[in-house]
Amino acid sequence: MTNKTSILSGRRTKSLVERIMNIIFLVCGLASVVSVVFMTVYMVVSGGAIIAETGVFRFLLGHVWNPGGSEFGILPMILSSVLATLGAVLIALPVGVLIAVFLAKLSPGKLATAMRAFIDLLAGIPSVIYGLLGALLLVPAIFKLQAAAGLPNSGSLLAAIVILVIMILPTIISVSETAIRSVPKQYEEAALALGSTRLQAIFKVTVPAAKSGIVAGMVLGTGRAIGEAMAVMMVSGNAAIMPELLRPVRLLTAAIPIEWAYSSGLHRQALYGIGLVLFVFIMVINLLLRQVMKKGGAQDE
Amino acid sequence: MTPVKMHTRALNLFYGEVHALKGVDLDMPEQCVTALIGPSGCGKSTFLKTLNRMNDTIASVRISGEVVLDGEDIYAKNVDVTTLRKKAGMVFQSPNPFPMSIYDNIAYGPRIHGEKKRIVLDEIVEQSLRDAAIWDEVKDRLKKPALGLSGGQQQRLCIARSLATKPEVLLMDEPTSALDPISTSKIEELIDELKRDYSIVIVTHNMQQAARISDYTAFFLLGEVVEHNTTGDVFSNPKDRRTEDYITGRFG
Amino acid sequence: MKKTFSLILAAVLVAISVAGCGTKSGNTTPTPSSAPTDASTPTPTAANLSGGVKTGGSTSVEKVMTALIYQFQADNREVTVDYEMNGSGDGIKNTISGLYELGHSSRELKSDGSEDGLTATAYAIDGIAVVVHKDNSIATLTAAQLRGIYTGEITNWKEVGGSDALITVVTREEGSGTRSAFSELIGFKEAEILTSATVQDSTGAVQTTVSQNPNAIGYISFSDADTSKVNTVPYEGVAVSEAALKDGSYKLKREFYLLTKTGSTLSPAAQAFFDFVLSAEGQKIVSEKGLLPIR
Amino acid sequence: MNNTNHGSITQKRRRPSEILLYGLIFLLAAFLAALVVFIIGYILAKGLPAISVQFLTTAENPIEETVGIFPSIVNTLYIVFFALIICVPLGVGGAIYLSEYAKNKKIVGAIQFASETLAGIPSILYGIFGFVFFCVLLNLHVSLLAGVLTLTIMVLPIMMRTTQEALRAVPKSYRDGALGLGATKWYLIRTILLPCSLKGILTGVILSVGRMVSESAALLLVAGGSAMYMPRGSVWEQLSHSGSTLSVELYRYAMSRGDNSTAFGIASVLIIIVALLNLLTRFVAWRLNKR
Repeated sequence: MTNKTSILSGRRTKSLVERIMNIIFLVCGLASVVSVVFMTVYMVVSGGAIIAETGVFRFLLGHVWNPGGSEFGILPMILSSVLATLGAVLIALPVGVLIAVFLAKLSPGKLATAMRAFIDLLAGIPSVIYGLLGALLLVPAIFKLQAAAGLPNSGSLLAAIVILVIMILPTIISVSETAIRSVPKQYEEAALALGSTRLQAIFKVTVPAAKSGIVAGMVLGTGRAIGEAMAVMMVSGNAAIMPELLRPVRLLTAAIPIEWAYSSGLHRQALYGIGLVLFVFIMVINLLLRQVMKKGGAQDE
Repeated sequence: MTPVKMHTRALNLFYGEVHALKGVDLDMPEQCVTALIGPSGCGKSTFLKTLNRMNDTIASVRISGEVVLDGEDIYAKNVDVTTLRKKAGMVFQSPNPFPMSIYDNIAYGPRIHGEKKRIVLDEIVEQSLRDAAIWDEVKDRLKKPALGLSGGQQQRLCIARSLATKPEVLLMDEPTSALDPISTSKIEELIDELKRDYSIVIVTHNMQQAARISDYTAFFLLGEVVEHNTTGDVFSNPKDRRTEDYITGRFG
Repeated sequence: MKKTFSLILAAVLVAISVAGCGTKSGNTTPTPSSAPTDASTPTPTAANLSGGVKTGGSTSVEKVMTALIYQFQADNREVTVDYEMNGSGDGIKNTISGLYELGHSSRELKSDGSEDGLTATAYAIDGIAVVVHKDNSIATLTAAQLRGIYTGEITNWKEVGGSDALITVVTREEGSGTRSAFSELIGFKEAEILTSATVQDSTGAVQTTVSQNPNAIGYISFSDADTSKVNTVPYEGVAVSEAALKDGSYKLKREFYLLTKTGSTLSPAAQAFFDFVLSAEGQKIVSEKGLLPIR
Repeated sequence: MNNTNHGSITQKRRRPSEILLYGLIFLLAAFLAALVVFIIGYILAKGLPAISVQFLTTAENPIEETVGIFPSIVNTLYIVFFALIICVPLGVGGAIYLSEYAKNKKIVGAIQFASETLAGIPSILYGIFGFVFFCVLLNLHVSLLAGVLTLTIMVLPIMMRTTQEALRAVPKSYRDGALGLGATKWYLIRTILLPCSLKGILTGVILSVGRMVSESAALLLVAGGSAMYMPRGSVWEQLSHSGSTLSVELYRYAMSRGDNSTAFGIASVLIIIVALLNLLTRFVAWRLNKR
């Protein structure tokens, strides 16, 4: 005779442990939310002071950055950051996608894995090293261009763009390659069966089908390019003037560490203000990424 | 005997060590449906894929012997594979429309072969969809994504897509095995009409289908053609005992 | 699987503990012998001092200050002097707040009231050297010429007797002590500095930039000048050197200061370090590091 | 398209644009490969000579002007180790909550959005936030501890993402099996989910370490730079000092002190560390799908 065991929960301790664990994990989960909330609050609080002081428009659109004379205009820096990021992404995206196609479709297995390992290494290298190499090799190389253009030799927007391209290529390549690899094989087969050449099949069917993945890679690359500070500071010359390709420029990100050590009072708050402007830029890009992923996702279903 | 559109002589194929096709000699007459039947793994799909060299995309494949289309050996050095595949269109087992609109799916073939003019493309798209007997169901949503269509509609779309490249041969790899009975019968009626204009080679598991729509049938077993004759003869009085066992369902 | 995770954790733990306490007993490097040449006895230290002295501030005093601290700690095994190198702004703020007992600064205190409550005691005089690329053999530059260059009026080396090439002006960032001293001595307002000048955030960075750019000109603290990398340019005909600084013929100089909170008394260890800096041995290290001792 | 005379299949249609595209692709791939080899080769060529026992195990001696980066190695180890102690439980816990406990959509959405946002924020902004919050508000001052806390938030998303992926890779049948036998959720997590996803968590740890070792912008602001002392005093005392990690020290040697050979020496050490971490990740991933 089987003894029927009651299914009503006898032991109270078991449910207590469960509830505690539930709370613990909830707290862990909320850690990230709390961090973002605190970060947003403190970025706004610390950065807002200067913006309130100098007025949003004068701060964002002012041409002159002269903390000594309490003139805090960061338009040149905003434009420099935008141009540097745009320049880097416009170069890195096509190059990245072409190399991603090479890795995903055209290269023999062993070569692809070797290159992928190297590209991972490129992604892992600290940005300071890029700054060092840029300052020693890239900037002097650009002197000739500057001399030809009748400009003094110095760090430049071009140097910043080249460094940013090298830094965001790994991100764009790896995300694009994953996207290309995840496109179902039979699309390409169908294209081949219709008589398209290998490249036609890849660039007319597979790559367009991987569009949302590639766009996500682009947005991630843009985020990284806008956020880079150290390497850019070491190669761009850090002159707070309106950006020109072969002249020294100061990007928003570089403006913070360059004056940090010796800034105090209003000047330090101005650096917080720059941080806040960057923070808003990044949040916009993140929202953009989420839209792209959502839209991209829907299209693939 | 009707003229032969494609034939193979002493065709052997190796996947690495596996000897998938063993000395296959097969004639495929013009404007007829040749059905390839046989147990799974007998090499009928592999054979079909040699006819438009789709096997080339597989790394470890070695092919010997002759495959001739309109008198030309398709494995000759100077053959342009893209023209070959344009001439011998293929429809796959599971429908694989591109993740594009219905219009772009059909227009894909002509576009890659150089056709750019809009009015010509519109005409080709309409004609191909009519030929694939799906025009009425999609004519007012050509811009919608093709992935929104049902399984049967998608397969007919893929057929229309092949027709748009103006092939002369249609290679069909179990086109209806992933479809419901109603869609299957629609495809079979379509094949019946298409054979007036195209030479069709179809791989199928479904012997009733082979009997219904094919003029000739070849029975494959372990990479060899055991018997090849008119469909009537193969099904009513098979010469080889193995064919008889297969079509009466005793094995395989 | 669990094994690998705990293995890695254990390895890291061991590394920390070894590093953490293993070298607790002060420096493993051999105690530095006092300067080999003269055998002056080390300054008599008060009753065996102990405890920590918190200091922090300007990075441009780093070279001399790290040497002074190193020697002081060698003489007083039990005393540790912390030197937080996070800029003079940080140094001034934390000395006022009392976090640091001693602050380091490479410029005079501002008179705008924001830095009241501090007294600055100079302990070394540092020359400011105008530097150019090794290949640039410019003979000398006057104050007026330097003013012209740094405000962008003079743009080509040939206008000051150099070769025909556009001048790349390199300057320090806003707030730097060296920059405010330089612009004051040469006689132009910092706001007038050429806006398209290359800005670097430290003496070494200016020197590195100038050493790689044949047309560049910069200014750095004399104690950091490395003549194997750059040429120093005589100012108003006077080449920069310790002697010229001492006899006052080389005008570009500024002082390094130790900042203390006015009215508050330093801890014995801090006071001992303060005195050490101004002591004969301290001043000897100051001159060894290329600066002019205050005494 | 003329349908009548079909033309023989032997016409070779050589498209010039295709050849150009093939050429461009191979050229770019070759260029990138060459660039990577050059970057790493140049750094190691310039840096390895600088590395010696003294370089790795002693502090800098300003009197005899010898160079040693041992203090910054210790600072790096401190920051990485203590940051992991905080962020691994938080990250793993958060991921477990998301995949096992979370019911109402809003909380899940909030956590997911927060994690993605944290992942997208550049390190210089972590520097500002870390300084304003940890150094000033919490009165930790510029110190290794502030560095630890700042990096903890920075790598939290990495831990959460990798743990989530690892949990997702655990077959649903395991969960159903355990729950089917009447196991409680925590029991299921402790006995099945965690052991199964350990490798994924380990990958997350390695990725986080890689990210922290290369970090410089934030640490420059939050942990400052004075790595010249041999570590002394209790662990807590060491944490309350400011100190520069390898990357920050690399920046200071490269720029503030203009001593390139030491800078390249540190760069080589960093590259070797990053390469080892990459190998470790590949090894773990390889072991993962070998099972």
